[in-house]
Amino acid sequence: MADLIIETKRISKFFGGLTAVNEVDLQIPKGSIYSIIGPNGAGKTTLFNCISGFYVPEIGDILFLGQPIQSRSTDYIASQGISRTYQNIRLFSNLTAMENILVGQHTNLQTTWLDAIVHTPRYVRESQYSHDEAVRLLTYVGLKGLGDYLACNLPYGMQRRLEIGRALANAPKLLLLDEPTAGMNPQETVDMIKLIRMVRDELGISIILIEHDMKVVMDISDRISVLDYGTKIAEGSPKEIQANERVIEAYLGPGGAALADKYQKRRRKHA
Amino acid sequence: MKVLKKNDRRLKRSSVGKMIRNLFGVLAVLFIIWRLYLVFIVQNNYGPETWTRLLIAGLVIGSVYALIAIGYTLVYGILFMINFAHGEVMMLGSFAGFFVFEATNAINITAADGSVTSLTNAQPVLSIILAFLVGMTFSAMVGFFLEKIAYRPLRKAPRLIPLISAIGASFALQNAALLLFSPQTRNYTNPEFLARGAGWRIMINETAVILPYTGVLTMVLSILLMVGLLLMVKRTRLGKSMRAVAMDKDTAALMGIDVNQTISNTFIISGALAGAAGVMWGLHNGILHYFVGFLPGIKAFTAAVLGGIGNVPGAMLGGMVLGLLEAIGPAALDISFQLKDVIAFVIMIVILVFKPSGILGEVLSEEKV
Amino acid sequence: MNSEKYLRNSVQKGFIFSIVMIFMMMIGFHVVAANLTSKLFGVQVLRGSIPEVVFMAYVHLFFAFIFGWGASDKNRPSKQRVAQGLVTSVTTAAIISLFSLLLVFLVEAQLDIREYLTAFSADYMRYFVLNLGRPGIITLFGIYTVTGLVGTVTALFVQSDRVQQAWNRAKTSVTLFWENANSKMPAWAQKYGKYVIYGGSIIVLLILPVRWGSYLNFVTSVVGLYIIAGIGLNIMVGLSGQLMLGYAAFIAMGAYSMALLNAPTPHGIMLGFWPSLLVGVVMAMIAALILGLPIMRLRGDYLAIVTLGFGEIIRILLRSDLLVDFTGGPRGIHAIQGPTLFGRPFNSSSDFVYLIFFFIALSILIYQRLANSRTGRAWLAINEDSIAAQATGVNLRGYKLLALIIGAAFAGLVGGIAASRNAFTGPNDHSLMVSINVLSLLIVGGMNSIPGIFLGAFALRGLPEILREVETYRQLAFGVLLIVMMLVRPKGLWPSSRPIMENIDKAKVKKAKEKVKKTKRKSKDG
Amino acid sequence: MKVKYFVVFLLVFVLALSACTPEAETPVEEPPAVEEPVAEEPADDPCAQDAWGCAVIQPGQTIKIGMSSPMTGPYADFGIDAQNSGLIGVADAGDVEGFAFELVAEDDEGGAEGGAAVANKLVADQTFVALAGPLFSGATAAAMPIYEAAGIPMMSPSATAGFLTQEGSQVFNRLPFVDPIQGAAAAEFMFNTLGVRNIAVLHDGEDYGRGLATIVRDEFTELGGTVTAFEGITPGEADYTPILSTIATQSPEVVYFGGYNQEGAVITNQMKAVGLEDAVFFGCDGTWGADYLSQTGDNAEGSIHANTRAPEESETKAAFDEAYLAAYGVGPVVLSPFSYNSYDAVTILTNAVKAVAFLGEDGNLYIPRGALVAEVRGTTGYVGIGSYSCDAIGECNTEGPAFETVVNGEWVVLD
Repeated sequence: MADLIIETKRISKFFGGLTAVNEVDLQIPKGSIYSIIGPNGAGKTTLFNCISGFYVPEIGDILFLGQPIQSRSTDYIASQGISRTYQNIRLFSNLTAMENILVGQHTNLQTTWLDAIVHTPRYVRESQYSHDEAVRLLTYVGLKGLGDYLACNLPYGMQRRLEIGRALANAPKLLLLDEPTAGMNPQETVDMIKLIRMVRDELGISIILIEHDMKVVMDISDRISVLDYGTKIAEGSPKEIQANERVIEAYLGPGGAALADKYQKRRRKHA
Repeated sequence: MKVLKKNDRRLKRSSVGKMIRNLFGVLAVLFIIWRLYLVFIVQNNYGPETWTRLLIAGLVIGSVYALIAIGYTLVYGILFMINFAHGEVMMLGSFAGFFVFEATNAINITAADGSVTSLTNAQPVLSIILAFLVGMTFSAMVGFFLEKIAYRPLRKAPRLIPLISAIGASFALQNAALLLFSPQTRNYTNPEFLARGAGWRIMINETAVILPYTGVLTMVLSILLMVGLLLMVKRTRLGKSMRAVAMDKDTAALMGIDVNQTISNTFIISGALAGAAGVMWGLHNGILHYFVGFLPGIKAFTAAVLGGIGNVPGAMLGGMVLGLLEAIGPAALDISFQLKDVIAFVIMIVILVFKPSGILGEVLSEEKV
Repeated sequence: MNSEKYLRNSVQKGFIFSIVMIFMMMIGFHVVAANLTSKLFGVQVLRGSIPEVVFMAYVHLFFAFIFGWGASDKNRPSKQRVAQGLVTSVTTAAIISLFSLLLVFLVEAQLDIREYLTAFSADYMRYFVLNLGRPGIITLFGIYTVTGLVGTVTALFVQSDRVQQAWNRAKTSVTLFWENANSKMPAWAQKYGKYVIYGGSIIVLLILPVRWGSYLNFVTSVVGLYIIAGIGLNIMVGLSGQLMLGYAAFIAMGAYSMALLNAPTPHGIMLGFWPSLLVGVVMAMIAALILGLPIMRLRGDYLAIVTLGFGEIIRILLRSDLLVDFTGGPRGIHAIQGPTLFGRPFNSSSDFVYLIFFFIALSILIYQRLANSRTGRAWLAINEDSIAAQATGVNLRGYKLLALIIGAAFAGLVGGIAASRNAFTGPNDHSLMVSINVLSLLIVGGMNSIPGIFLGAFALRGLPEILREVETYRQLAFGVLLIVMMLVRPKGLWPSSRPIMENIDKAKVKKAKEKVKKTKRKSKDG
Repeated sequence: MKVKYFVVFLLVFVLALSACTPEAETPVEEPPAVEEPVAEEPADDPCAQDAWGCAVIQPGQTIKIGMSSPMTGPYADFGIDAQNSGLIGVADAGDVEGFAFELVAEDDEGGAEGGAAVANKLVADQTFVALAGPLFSGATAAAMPIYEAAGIPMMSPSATAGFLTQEGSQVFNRLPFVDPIQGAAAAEFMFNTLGVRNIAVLHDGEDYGRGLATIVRDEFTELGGTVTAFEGITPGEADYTPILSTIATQSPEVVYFGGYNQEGAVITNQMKAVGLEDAVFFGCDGTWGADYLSQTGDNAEGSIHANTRAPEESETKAAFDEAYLAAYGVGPVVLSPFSYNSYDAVTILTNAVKAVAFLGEDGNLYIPRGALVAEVRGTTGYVGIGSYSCDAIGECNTEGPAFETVVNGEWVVLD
């Protein structure tokens, strides 16, 4: 068990009569890049919201490093080391990029408002440290020199990177990425994949990924889970998932497997 | 990257908040029960006739609040702004009605038997209808121009900006009325059959309780107006476009709805309702001066929030609840009448603490992630 | 088609101008305007009396000129603009003449309608048509048409390309000269120049309160107290984004702590200024805590109305029979003692100005340090997006509460000082209007910007004092100015800007900028 | 860079402020430049002996009589009425040695902050010699020390709070009878003359009304009567039936109200509807006035109010009534009950100025401030609309009120 970064035990979340997440079990090993895919409305983002504490699942437990976190507040969960990004970017848009990162460091810093007013030595030391760290992080996500831009003035791809930077500022153990490449052009996507790999390899942060771009998913995932109507319908390595008929049916409807086959053939012919 | 030491001191803070909230609520409810027990069981000072009187007063003032509150709520529903000047719109409507009655009073009509009466008394229904029409039209116009001049250019601005503009408009309208009409207190001259203080006498406990005509008129008329408004919002094209604009302006515009026109219409409607409330105010209470809109304005805003701002039935309910609280609250809880606003505000706070979106307000989805 | 439209607009404008004019006449503003004009010409007029008729003519000319100036659209060809000016002027003139006709009729028929419209005295109506009677109508028509046209033509000339270019050239040469002078200054001057300016301004600020009279000291200290209050409220509204309409309640906490502890009646505790001030600050903070705990779930306008209710509750309680023995009731508490510093009592009006200057400086220091700390950024994050802030580990309730408490501390400070300086406090000093004024100054000046708060406090409190000249019109003028300021500068007089933090040199900024541009272009193409 | 602009702005602001009121350049604490001409004058010169020195009015300047009253906000009618009356007073005063009077009415919003602001503004003007006001006690309390320091005699037409004259102020005087006198008289009148034993006491929660009501309650209880209810109302509202309904259950014979005419009128109108048909409305000098009559109509019949003992229908009063109506289109005492007091206050002040002012050899008018203060305090046997004599602490009306009732829409003095 010790090598699991996070584990969900049969968690369910209902909205009125709708079952958004239905008894989902996930076991995610430390240091892995784990993808969750599924058609629109499959409950992927709801699952993320349960993990990060926005929603409390009605049934089931979420264990982060063996500790139950399912009924804890969002900020507590964040302080434990889970960071996330959002499907539609949620930066603090009227703050500068630098400030966004500094806010991200929130749980890592200890000085209080009294320290700030008095400028205690502790505060001075810490603010110098956090400043240096923030500049380092900006460089890390490729935004060097853009720190004084308002977040809303940055181009889309950079906003995505900044959001990841903000999430990393927390020094997380687990990073939840909600469609990090949505709306990006091919070049930006490639850069993003590089960044995600780098985060895992260099910083040793486990990553859970929601993604619609199958190329990305198949490219970087260690393991993949597939959700459909809130239920996990498959789990496995990218290869296994590609071959799984239920998955293809979930995406393309009944008989989808045959359809996909035909399509693949035709494409080969054209090529 | 070096991982700093984690902060493990945070325990279940949210539950502490919940505990405090519940404690607060239980204390409030216990206090109310205790006072009610004292008043109704121990002291029992007031007979049913007194309670009936209080109820009547509460219903009348509540229905005026409700009408004004609807104006706040309509505008809020569409623009998400507090139209702080709404009370002043009501005051101006009241003045317009006052001038109508002054005019009809000045016109003398000689009846067939040679007696001379003023037009107000010769044609009371006509003059009342005229007063309402003029009052509503004038208020509607004020509302329309207010939006056009002070709010429309600010539609894209952050939400506090139109609020300040509205506060400015409130100042300006109030003082314009002060300078135009002088600070003198005016009196509505009602038609004789609607004289203030006159009414049906109901015998309760061998005491006559007067159900004033003007009060009944106020209640009935405001309920009619409110029902009419509800039907309009639900049924008509205009109502539908109002709801559409309230949901999403851009999409509504794409669907071919003239957003500007709809917003103007909303202000016209809310102004007209305020004007009606103003004339009722004048008919029932009689007195009128430039400052008369300020207090009802604040109260109606409170009522709108209490009922769930943006929600039309909520505004009606909120207005009624506030009116009744003000009238009955002090007597029922045996607290000085000086503190009736304190009672109303405290109960409002208690309600909002437990229903953060008002009595009928939709629960704003906490997380729209 | 097009031509019809722009002329129709002009007719509309004419209507609006004349309605403005008639409204001003109906509230009796023209006498005040003529009065001010006569003062401008150095002719003193007794208050409440009507100045010479020539000044009325000046007022008419002035307004006609302004109307003409504003009559035409800037971006139309000049011929159309002249036509617009003509149409607007004639419309305005015609309507005003019609109105004057009515006035003349009223005067001649000796009808007194002051019962309803208080300004319509016969003298004033005659005065409006320049004491000329019926011929005055024609004169007014002439004035408005001709002067309006002159106004349009003047506007045309001033806004013409040539004049604008000349103006721009002049502006650039001035800035160039300034920069040149700057760069030619010796190195030490460039380096220490700003300290010289700071030092100079501090010295000026230190000398002035002694030099100017008690009235200006009074205005300055009122403005100063509002600045501190604005800074405090900014922590609540500007930083943490909680709309607070009951700020006066916290001010009342400070004021009443000062009053109850440091006045001979009703309790005669006489604790002294400084301890009382401290108690006031702490009381305000406790009040904020008590208010904040149950209502942290509320947002936006619900929070606003609850805080408004809280402010009213405090005010009503302060004046109620319930607490009359404790708070002095509606009478308030007077003879509150002033501070002593090192045994020296504060007795001149300038002493308080120094005290307030000191506290302004302290407030700014605290505010700046908070705003640029972890705490301040957490507040801003809550303000921007509370959900995302929470997910980055910000304890929402804790920080919102903290903002309320710290903001309230400033209010307690303001209340304490104000009570001591006025030597009086009463429930009516803490009405809803105070809360609204502080909020307005914040937004008028520009949120999260210290210079903005200065400007706002001056505009909100200093301006009405200066507007005393126009007496009863000042609240109206104030309301109109509030609207106009919001329309013209919705971000405030001095909008805030984010601090530069990455501290990179200029070349790198340039490079980065290009990069941003490139990416933006790319994503546009894609 | 921005900071630099900001500093520049601050300087401009400071300069603008100093430019706005050039008169204020000389601090008022130190006696103005009067000293020098004084030195040349003989030793018995009043200016040199005067504690506050002289006000020097140069030819072309006017003698400024100040007024401090709420002219905006909920009590604007009081301030505007006082200004209107004061203007007539100033016009009637004529001139002194060719120097005209001018009324400078300032808006104090009725509160302490405004009262102090107005005081500071006014005393900065060298030609300002006396103040008719402030109207409200709150503003008076805050402003008194400022006028005291500058040696400005005050004559308030309406500030009635008892403590104002109790603190040894040299400059403060007032025309209205004070609350203790009126309250005691009203209680006595109710108990002995009307012979009632049960009364309900209401007040508007303001300084004036509450203070008066408290005194009436205490005095009436002392006389042996019963006060069935003592309640405050919220001023500015239009519906007081709830509170009246609860009071009616005790069936008091008299409803005493301490407050102003607007609320008084509403209460009078609504008493009939809630079971207080038989109770008498008993008001105070705040509810007395033409406005009350026009708002209550028939309901006012039989109600009792307090008013200054006026010389009945004097010539001055008739002339004032006429002038007021002609100038403002409405009669006096419509906007507020204090029209007559405001006129008298201004007239007393101008009379005092006339008594002490003297023309210097240089053509300037000298008004010794200390002498003026003493002259106002020493007012005896003034007869204007009312008749006043001030006592040692500045109470100019110690006679007590006359009680008047309404008969057929007219005020009739009761004995």
